[in-house]
Amino acid sequence: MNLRDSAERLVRASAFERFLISAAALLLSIAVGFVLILAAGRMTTCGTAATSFLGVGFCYDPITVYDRLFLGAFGNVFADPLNGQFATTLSETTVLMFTGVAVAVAFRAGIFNIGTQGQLVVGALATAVSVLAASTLVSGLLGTVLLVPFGLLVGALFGAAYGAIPGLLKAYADANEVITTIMLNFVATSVALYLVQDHFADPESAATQTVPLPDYAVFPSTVFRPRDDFSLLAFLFAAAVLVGIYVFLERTSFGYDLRTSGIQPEAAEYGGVDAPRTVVTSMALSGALGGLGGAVYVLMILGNFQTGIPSYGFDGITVSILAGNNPLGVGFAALLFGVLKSGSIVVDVGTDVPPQLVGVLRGLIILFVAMPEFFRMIGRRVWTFEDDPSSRPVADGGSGGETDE
Amino acid sequence: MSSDSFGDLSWRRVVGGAAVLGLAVLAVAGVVAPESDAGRLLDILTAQTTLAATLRLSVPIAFAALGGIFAEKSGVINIGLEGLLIIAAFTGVYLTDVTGSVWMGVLGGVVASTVLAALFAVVCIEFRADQVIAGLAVWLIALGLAPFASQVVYGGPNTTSVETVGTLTIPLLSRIPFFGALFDATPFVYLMFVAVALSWYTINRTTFGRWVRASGENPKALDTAGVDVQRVRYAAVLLSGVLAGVGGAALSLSLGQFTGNGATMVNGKGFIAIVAYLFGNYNPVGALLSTMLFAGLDALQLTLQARDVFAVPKPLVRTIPYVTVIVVLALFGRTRTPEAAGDHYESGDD
Amino acid sequence: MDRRRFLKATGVAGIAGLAGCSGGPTSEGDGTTAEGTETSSDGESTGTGTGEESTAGSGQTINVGMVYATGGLGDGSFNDQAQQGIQQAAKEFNVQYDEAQPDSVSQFQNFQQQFASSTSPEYDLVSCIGYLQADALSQTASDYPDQRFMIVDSAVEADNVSSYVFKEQQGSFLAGVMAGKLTTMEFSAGGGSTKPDEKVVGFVGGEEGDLIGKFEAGYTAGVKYVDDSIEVQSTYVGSFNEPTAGSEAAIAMYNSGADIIFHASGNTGTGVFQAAQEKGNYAIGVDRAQSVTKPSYADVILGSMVKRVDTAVYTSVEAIANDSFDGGAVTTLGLEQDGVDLVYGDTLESEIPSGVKDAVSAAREEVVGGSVSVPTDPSNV
Amino acid sequence: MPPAVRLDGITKRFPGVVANDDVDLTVEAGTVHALLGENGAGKTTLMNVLYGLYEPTEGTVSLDGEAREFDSPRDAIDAGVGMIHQHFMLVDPMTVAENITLGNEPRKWGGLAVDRERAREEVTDLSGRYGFDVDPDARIEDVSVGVQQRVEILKALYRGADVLILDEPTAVLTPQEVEELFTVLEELTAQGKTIIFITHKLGEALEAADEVTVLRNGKNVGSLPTAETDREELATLMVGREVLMQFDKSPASPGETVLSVRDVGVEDERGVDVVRDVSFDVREGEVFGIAGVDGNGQSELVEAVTGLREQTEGSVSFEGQQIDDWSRRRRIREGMAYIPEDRQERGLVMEFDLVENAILGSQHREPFAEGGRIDWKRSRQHAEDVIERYDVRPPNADAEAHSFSGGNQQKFIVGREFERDPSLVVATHPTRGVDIGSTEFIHERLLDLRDDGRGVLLVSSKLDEVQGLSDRLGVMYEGELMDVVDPETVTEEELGLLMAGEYPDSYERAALAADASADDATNTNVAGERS
Repeated sequence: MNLRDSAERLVRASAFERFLISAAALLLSIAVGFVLILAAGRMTTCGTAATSFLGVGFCYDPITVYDRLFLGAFGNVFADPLNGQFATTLSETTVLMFTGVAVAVAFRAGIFNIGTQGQLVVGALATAVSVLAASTLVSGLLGTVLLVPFGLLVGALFGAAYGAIPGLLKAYADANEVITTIMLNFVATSVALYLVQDHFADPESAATQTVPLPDYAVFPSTVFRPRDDFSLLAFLFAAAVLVGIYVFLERTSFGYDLRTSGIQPEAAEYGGVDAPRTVVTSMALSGALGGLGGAVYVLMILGNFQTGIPSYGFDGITVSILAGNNPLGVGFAALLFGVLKSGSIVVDVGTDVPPQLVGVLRGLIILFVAMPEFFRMIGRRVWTFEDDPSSRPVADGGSGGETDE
Repeated sequence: MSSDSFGDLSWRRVVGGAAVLGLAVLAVAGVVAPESDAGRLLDILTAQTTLAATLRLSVPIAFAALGGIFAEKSGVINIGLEGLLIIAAFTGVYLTDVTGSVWMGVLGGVVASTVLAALFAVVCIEFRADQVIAGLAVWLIALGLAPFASQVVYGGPNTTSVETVGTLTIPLLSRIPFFGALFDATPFVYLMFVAVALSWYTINRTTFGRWVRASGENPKALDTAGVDVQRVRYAAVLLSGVLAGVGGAALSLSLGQFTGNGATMVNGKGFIAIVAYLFGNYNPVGALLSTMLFAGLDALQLTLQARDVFAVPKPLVRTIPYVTVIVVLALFGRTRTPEAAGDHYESGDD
Repeated sequence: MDRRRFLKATGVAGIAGLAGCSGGPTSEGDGTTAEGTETSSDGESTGTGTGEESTAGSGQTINVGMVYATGGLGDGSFNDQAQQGIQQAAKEFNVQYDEAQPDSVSQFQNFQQQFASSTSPEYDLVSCIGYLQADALSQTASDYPDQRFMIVDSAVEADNVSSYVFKEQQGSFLAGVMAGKLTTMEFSAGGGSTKPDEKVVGFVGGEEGDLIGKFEAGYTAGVKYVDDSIEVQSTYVGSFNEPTAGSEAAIAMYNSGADIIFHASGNTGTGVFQAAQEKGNYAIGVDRAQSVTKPSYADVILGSMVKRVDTAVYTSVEAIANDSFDGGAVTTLGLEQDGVDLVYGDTLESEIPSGVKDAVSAAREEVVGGSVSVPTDPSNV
Repeated sequence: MPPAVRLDGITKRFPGVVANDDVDLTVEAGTVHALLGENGAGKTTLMNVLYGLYEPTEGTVSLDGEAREFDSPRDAIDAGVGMIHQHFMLVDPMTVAENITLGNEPRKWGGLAVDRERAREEVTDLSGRYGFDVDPDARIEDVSVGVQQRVEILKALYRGADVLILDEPTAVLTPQEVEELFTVLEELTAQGKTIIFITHKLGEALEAADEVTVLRNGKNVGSLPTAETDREELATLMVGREVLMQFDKSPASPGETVLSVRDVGVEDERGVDVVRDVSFDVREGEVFGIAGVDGNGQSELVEAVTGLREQTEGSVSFEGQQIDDWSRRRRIREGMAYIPEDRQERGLVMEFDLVENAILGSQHREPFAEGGRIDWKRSRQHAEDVIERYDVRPPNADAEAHSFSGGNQQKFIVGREFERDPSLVVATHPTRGVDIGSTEFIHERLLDLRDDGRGVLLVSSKLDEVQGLSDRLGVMYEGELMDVVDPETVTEEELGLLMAGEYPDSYERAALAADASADDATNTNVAGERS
């Protein structure tokens, strides 16, 4: 067996190929970003060049930018594994794990849920309000033990309910979920604003927000410092949810139904899957995960609900795409985007390159991930793979009882 | 499909009828009691200024929707319209700033949007990318790139103010009650009507339009008829870039500024455009009408707030357009998407 | 004016452990306005507890970290006004500043910490612009007791935070008085005119909230103070960054009889000016003297309710320079302190009848004197 | 005169497959030439080469004695070659005239606009010239399959085709429509056109063609004038051995009624009645066949029985229970196996491997699932059992379904469904696209099940198959069950007429009449329950 054979077999293994493509997409977008930074560095003016290539001076130094972006997100992790920037990275990752897997579940069921943002907002608000109300009943350690799971449950329930709406509309009224979820995002934001302002406002604050939750009612900041708004517990919970969803999809009957209706609805129907009900339940599950993301955002990062929730829901779409909608892959993709989000702050502070660059990188990564054929082509150029007849569907006619139908 | 039984349809008709009836009741009540909420609402609904606002708000959405129609009719779902609007909105202002000419700005916006659409086309057609994901990528790239460029050039996500395009008023005609708004508007509004008419004509009466339709319905039929499907699709996607480019430039140049914070000044208009053309069943005229329905509701909610009609909290009034879209979609949700939309096609595929 | 931001020393490693890894020439950019100031790679701290750790820098450079409100620079009002303050300070003192533009609430804390924990340079002051930063800051301030902060628009109770709050309602009250007076008379100047037969004025807000509520409340009270029968229309666009919607909201009001609109909506206000120009009516700016900062609309901007965020920023930097940082204090800036005020439009000032100006002055006296108490909640007007 | 078409040494290789191997073919102008061969013999590939869709790996194409190289169908069209594919290349929402002129639209206004008037006139002229009767303004989606085929022919003629290739043109037609088609072909050759038609039906080749070329495994195994050959010779050439469809069938011993269909009506997606008032019974130990031209409501009827489509009228009983409100899942659970018409859309999840596909339909049932958890070990075991017993090749349970050939996919589905221990098997076109060996195997298994006392409902458009296997045979036309006949005694002509919706002269609806009395009794019952 020669090297080419083994390389070829590795590339054919789909999970591995998926990983290779994602990695290649990341590298390629970094390369494009590199050029972009240099170009931007020529468009702006500065006293002295930050870097120069081939005798041309540039105002921005891409190497510094990437250094800040990727390493900055980890802080000085070896000297101080609990440093604040690393905590921020992980806390962003935690929320993205929820929104990413929320989108992934819907995707796997063949539904394009763009409404995770709205579901997250609804879950977050419901969590903040209900935990606040319940926090008068218990306190102390018992309060934490009871209130945090309660808050998560409420967030999940409300998210599920809000996710079920477009599910119902799709299943029983044939309404395109892309449209309804986009609309429902706007509605969620506006209604949350109204509710907070008119009914749940914190009278002490000028911000449109609810009264802060007592310390015992939020995620305890296990191991990490309280000020960093990160809880290892929440992170572990998120990881457990990812594994749970993976097991659910791969090992359970309903997971089988969901996946089947996602890739081949006709076959699912044939196999006894109730298509409309699967649509509704999948959307409810996706919404519940989005709602959980909102609950974690409230219970770990913010400590209350405030209007102007960051776009975790939309980021979830990109996370899920990068992960190939695989719940376990979502973990890694969430970490990458967590690094990008946290790193962009370091870039903003530590360099003069506009942090929106990270947004461009994100778009490029998704663009490249969307075109696996491009990388396969390059791969074929590099290895000049021979086509392996056994692994290819027969094109037309020929052996094996196939017909030209 | 088993979920769509006959019962659903008749239920839809009943609710749809009820909505029409409700409007009729409102009209009667409005006429009988002009000082009531109903009366004031009717007053606002029939005001020339409401139509004028509707038209202005329609421009970017309608252009993007026209672009979306061409792309999707040809079989390429272009969910990146939002991104095309964003990039055109920024470039429009930037080039106006640099050249001092608004029309150069419009041209610049169109070019930028078309270049981005070309990238999208190559990725989808050449490299068989998933169209929806690639479209999202186009949106994300523009969402990052425009504010990035603004930061580099203007030091902030918002650009400076530049010259704007004024209104063109047609004497006399502009005095017609209500419809006068059609003759007292910016050049973009007129351009919008021209574009809608031309698009309709192109799709339904020209050879190119036929090829576009065939390419989205049955690309193989077109291929076997000897027309290069990929070229038709390239042309259609580029055209969607041109049209969305006009829309984006019109958006920022009616105002003279590009604002790039958060969702940028485009703020979902590209997605609304998708809603509009789906609603309008891929018909340019239908798309314009549904755009105007949405824009009209948007204009209405602003006026309702100011005039304090119905004592509903303001954030809730703002949801009117969105809720309406959901309700209408639920009632008349069925749209017939082109058979091959979203599918990659390569000649010789069997 | 050169709006571009400039490179600082690339040797600066904001993050521990990464120093010296950049490959570019050891060039050092310089601050926009701190002419000739060579930036050293080490910040100088004055009188903080960490002083002994910092090496003796070259001169008394004051390092300031600016954390702007979401909305970012170029908003033509709030953030730009804050930036004007730091630029002013940089002109007069040896100041080096860095700017950060968060785009969501959850980022504030991180940005504050970034500046607070930075050792090279060590920031002498972290300026937090906007009330949304208050919660984050109360946390950050207690985590970094040696770091000095200032916050605009909210009071944070901590010894190392100097808070600046404004009585926006007072300035808005004057704007209301001017609008109320003008809408009832025949007035024509610059690019617009009033409709004397219609007693309607308007208010356009950005996103609903207590802060913008203060503008609306003061403005409405001012209008009603002139004539209780004047109708005040009010619309919230729902965003500080939707000029198109701002324009439509304003046009709707002008069409229904309003002739003067006061906006408190950041960038959305650009649309209001645009509408005023188009409809031949007037607008009142906010936060900055917008007839100056947006000169293309000067012919319809009657005046602006300025909020001296720049003063707040400048004063706090000045305090650092003079070693008189007033930690724990809450500075309230109202009409009396010139923290808010109504400034007339550049172009239109001379045209505004003296009767109106007198009424505004009189109202100003009454507010300062306390005989008029301006409400802060629009539902209490 | 040089031959109209001449193919010399055409070889076409696909990765791993040689579809055409050194094929020569000569077709004289003004003749009808049949290209005969089994499914997968390479007929379509060869014609796609002639039509410019494929570039030959080796070999040359000449028209009228002139060598040609086609890069695309456009080149072939320009050279006067037209092809009518098995799946029509028509744009459904467009009109007849729009489809015919697609790609060659008459233009006006400097080429900007389509001259729709002229297009319509030209199409009317053209269809008149060849005696076709088509409405240029009808939408394709609204006209019958026969008309669609004529539109395809017109499309080719419109583009100046002198050589017409028809790919299995009779597959979707009634016997009467087939006759009409052959008349059309005669008319065309009389006017100087050259026709090549692809078929695997010996009779048609002999009836309609002047000359026959037989392909086997991609090779030309003989070109013969039809006057000088006969069925036996052609059949031997085709399969390499003599095969006649023969069924080694013991007499049926029917037992209890398993499935009872009463007055069933079904609508399609557009709300059109596609099945009307259909009643029949399937008993234990018998094969009840339904014959008919594709698209006469058989698919919808079967979908209603298996729970994939709601019926709008009537009722269905299974093992004595009325099952109208049973879900698809429940029907599977209670012992209804179903070999669907379209294996790649319904029968298998193409991206799943066979282990996952083995439990499609059983994913909620023991022993494969317990408490909502799937037991993948058992599923694998099951997949491997099916692969072994039904000779699925290659025997790799971990390969994804799409990597198997059609025949092997079908064998896997058949195996999975048969192994459910069903009391009723519903099989639609169970051997469509399957090679001879597998077809025989599937037929045997179906009969085994019958002999084992299961009921079989068999739908097939292959007349020999459905006639040979069935114990009773229903014929459907336009959504109605024309009659139930005895497959042993009914003549081919009678069947043909029934399939075309006509009753033969002096025909007695004996079989149906016999059933009718029983039907009436049940009908009253059902009606009574409903009221």
